[in-house]
Amino acid sequence: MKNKFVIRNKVLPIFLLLFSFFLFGLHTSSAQEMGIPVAAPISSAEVPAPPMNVAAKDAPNDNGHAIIVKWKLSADDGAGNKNVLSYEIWRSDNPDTGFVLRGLVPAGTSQYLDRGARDKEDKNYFPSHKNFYYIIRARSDGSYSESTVSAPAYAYGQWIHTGKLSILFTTALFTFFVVLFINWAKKGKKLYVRPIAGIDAIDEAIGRATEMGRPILYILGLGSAGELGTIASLTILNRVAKKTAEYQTPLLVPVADPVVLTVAQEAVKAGYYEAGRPDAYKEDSVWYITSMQFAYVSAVNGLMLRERTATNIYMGVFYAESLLLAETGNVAGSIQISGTDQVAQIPFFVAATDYTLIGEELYAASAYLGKEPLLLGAIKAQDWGKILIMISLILGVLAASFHLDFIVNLFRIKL
Amino acid sequence: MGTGEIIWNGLALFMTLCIFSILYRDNPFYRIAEHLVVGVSAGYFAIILYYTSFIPKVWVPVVHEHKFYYLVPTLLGVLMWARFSRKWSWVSRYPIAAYMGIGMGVAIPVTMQTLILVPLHATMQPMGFTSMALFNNLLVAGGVLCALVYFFFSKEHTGAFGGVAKVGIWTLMVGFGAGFGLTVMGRVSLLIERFTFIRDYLQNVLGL
Amino acid sequence: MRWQIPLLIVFIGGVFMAVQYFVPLEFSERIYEYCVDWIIIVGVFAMGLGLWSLFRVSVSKIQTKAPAWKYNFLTLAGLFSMILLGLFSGIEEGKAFMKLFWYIYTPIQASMFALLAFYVASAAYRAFRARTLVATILLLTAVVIMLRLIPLGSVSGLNQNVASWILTVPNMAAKRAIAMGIGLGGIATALKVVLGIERSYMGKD
Amino acid sequence: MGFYEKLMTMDRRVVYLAMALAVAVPLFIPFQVPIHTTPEVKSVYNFIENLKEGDRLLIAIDYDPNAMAELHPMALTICRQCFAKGIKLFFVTLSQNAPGMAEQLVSRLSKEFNKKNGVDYVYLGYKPYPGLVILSMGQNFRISFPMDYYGTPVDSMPIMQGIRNYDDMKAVIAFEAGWVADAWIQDANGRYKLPVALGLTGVMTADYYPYIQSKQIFGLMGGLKGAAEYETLAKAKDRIASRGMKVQTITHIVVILFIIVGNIGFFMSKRKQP
Repeated sequence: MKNKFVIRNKVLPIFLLLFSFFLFGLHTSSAQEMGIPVAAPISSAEVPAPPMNVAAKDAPNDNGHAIIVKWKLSADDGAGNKNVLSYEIWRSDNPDTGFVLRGLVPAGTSQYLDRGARDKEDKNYFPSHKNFYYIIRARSDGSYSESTVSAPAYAYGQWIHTGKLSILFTTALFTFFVVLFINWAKKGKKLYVRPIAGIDAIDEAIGRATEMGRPILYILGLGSAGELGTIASLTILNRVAKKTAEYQTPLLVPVADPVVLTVAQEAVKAGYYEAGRPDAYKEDSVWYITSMQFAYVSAVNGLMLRERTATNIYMGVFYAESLLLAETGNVAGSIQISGTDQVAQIPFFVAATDYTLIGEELYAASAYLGKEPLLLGAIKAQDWGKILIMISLILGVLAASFHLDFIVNLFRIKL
Repeated sequence: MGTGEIIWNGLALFMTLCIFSILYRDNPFYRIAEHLVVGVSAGYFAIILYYTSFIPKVWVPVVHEHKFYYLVPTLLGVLMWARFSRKWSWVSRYPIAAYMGIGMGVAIPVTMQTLILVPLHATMQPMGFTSMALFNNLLVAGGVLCALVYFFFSKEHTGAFGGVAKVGIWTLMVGFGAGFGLTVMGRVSLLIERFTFIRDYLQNVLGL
Repeated sequence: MRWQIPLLIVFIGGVFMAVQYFVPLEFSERIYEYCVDWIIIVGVFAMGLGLWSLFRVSVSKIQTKAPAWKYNFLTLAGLFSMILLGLFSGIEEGKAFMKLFWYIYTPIQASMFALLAFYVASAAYRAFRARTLVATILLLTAVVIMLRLIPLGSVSGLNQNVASWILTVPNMAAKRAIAMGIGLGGIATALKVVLGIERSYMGKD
Repeated sequence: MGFYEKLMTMDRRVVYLAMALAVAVPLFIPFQVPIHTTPEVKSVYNFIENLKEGDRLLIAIDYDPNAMAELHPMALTICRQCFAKGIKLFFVTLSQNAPGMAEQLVSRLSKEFNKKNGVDYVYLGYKPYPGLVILSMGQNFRISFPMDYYGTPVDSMPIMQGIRNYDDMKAVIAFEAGWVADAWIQDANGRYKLPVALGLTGVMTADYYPYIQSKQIFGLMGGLKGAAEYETLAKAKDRIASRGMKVQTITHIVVILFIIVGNIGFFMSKRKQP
């Protein structure tokens, strides 16, 4: 619902845990217990041809607790007698004895990732650096055949994930651009930045609120403090606070996350400092309501209607509440400026607020508002990033059209 | 429905009507629901956080499992409370710095992957003029290019460049219109659900 | 102490976590999990600050008799009853804690969400005017997509094709371009934080 | 203020009231709205219509209760059409959370049509690992389902006499809320050439259109809309989906009307003041 960052990191381990339980169940229970009848006595089936060329090797790009097994399909799988139903993967640390069932895959599959847990206490513990042997069984309805024992293989961890090399390379390149252009900016190079409608509107809107003697409402959205949209919004909040401190316009910042509460307080305080009015900063101008999406929105909506805020600024990470806020602000007669990095919510902000910073414009605004050369350097880097994307895209589309798949594959991520 | 259920569901119905009353204007009923739900939800969230995060991440590792390296983040957490004091409030920068550093570090490669490389790779499709599918691939790639031009900040949008940027903003607007139009159905479904709840309650309790 | 060390923590944390993503080794995994727990734990303690903030603002509204101040008693009552019930009577299904959640929070949440059906209509009415070419494109696309659900005889088939073309071609292009822009802006922002250039979240002394 | 200005600046509460009525009135007052039917739904309907009494169909109820609102109406309508025509139905479910829900559906229908378990239909129940179950059923239903959901050995049932595998089925109609749809396409159709038709949740629908073009599925019903189309084709009595769709249709008309009215006001008032 909200707080995507934290939730993701909370849910992921749980999911992985559950998933390992699932795998564990798959590996240790016999096929019969799993409800897959192994040998229901229906017909006297012919014994299928055995799978061939079983080869085991360490699974790449992992933490060293998995082996990948490949084999050649049985001659009766999809051809011949066509009676192969499934393959069973059996493993032992001794080539002659002690094989246990590790997994089961449907016919037509010729590889299996035998992954285990990394903790010794785990029942499904898969030791690293220990040799294992594999046998593959081809099952038909009522009968089976076995491959020969594979050569030994052991699992070990890798230092670098080769499937993520494209991410590593592009991230490094872009980091280089950012550092380069920030240094450029430090040396005093003039950088042009085109006008962005929503940004100029912020200044006007603050002026309007001052004339009307009514407060400005600043909403940081539902993102956690670790989300990029929230960070961009904090910078904008800092600039807005500086302006409101200069004009002595009240600023209301209700937030939906306790960590965001602290960083927003700091950003506002810093704004008042920069304006030379630290004494005018009131800690309660930034306050926490609740972290639950719709309860938060109901309170903010009530606030808008009662305080008749002159200007509402929505910047950051927004979900379904975007339109609830924007429509209520409209009823209250406020000027509204919005910006979000949530693609699905941009349409509602575009429709219901006066100015919208679309996607990347939100980040540009955070750099642009201060006109600090250091921050502007990053905008230049972003533009170079776009040029690179466009060149890659043109190359990629041409390569795909002429079936030069190796170029397209440069951009592929294999997880 | 039993008596208990009638009362509880009656409360739910009352809350529903309180919220809907905002459509007319701000009024005491809406304020009741609004203020009540703020308290209830904040309390709920705090308690859930206590049971799902504090207990398994702080209490159990430190007290039961004796993983004392969990005292480091716990100490950082406690430092957040330095904010209660004006003098020591700067100490809370330490936990915030750790929070930000970790958060940003995790975000950088993941953002590069999911927001840039995945859509970029997905757009690299064969194009051509011989079939509708191939032509559409070309249009998608072209649309992406034009929209990216719109996002250029360090060059004025004039001349041919401005023309391309204009096509870009048209593409974006088509996307926004589609997003808006698609959403209406889901929102109406939610309203149907609420109305059905009201109707069922009235039918069950009042025999309407 | 006040600046250098926190900025150093941000830098080290950022670089380490970014690099960690590319190292699948077991210890890298374990450190990642440990660090994610840091974020969760800091968040738990921050919740104390959040509750204090909510409490203080509610109380001060009552003290200063701000507009609608009386209702703040409800906020405090809701807050304290949930916390006390949660701590002392348990949070299992059927307990008063969950009853309050199901019969106060849930209907309000569902109703707030359902308000969107009204707001979608009023926003469409107010905003979708063919003032400019751009606004007209927005309006026409929205209408074409909405017409999918309206039976128009033989026109429906054509409209269906146009709608699915819009969704799979220009809509897809727009979504991807926005995502890429957001990606670049977001990474640049994160880098600025890690490099200590962007630090407004840390305040000023 | 002139008439056209008024059209432009109607009170928002007029819009709210119109929406509230558009949702509430159809909930209480029955009436019908014509529904446009698409070829991918029609082909499922025609396929079933052209079956003869005693023909056999496999019905897969693979969604869990979360997707009930979208997929139940569809499943009900199709099963009713089949029972009314005297088609023998073989129910399976490959979703862990579905068996109870599917059982309710089956027993409700059997009561409605006075059909006998083991004679007119059989509910085989649930087995895990959808991919394996689908493949094994291509060999013999008994591999995965030696007994039905209620524990009766299938060989003791009249309906199972002489039934071995997909060759004895005319097609499978699979109601899906997830990836099992792919398993039916790849394994049942790909390996065993069983004709497949899918009933899907709304969000999934767009992704499966390509399979119609490649003839891997012969029909596709998407979400509430697909269900409403089917109810129209089958002239169903109990039209749950159509009722929901009716509200959707009316609300969408209301929204579009407001947009039109607003624009009429905008253009006419602009014309008056040059």
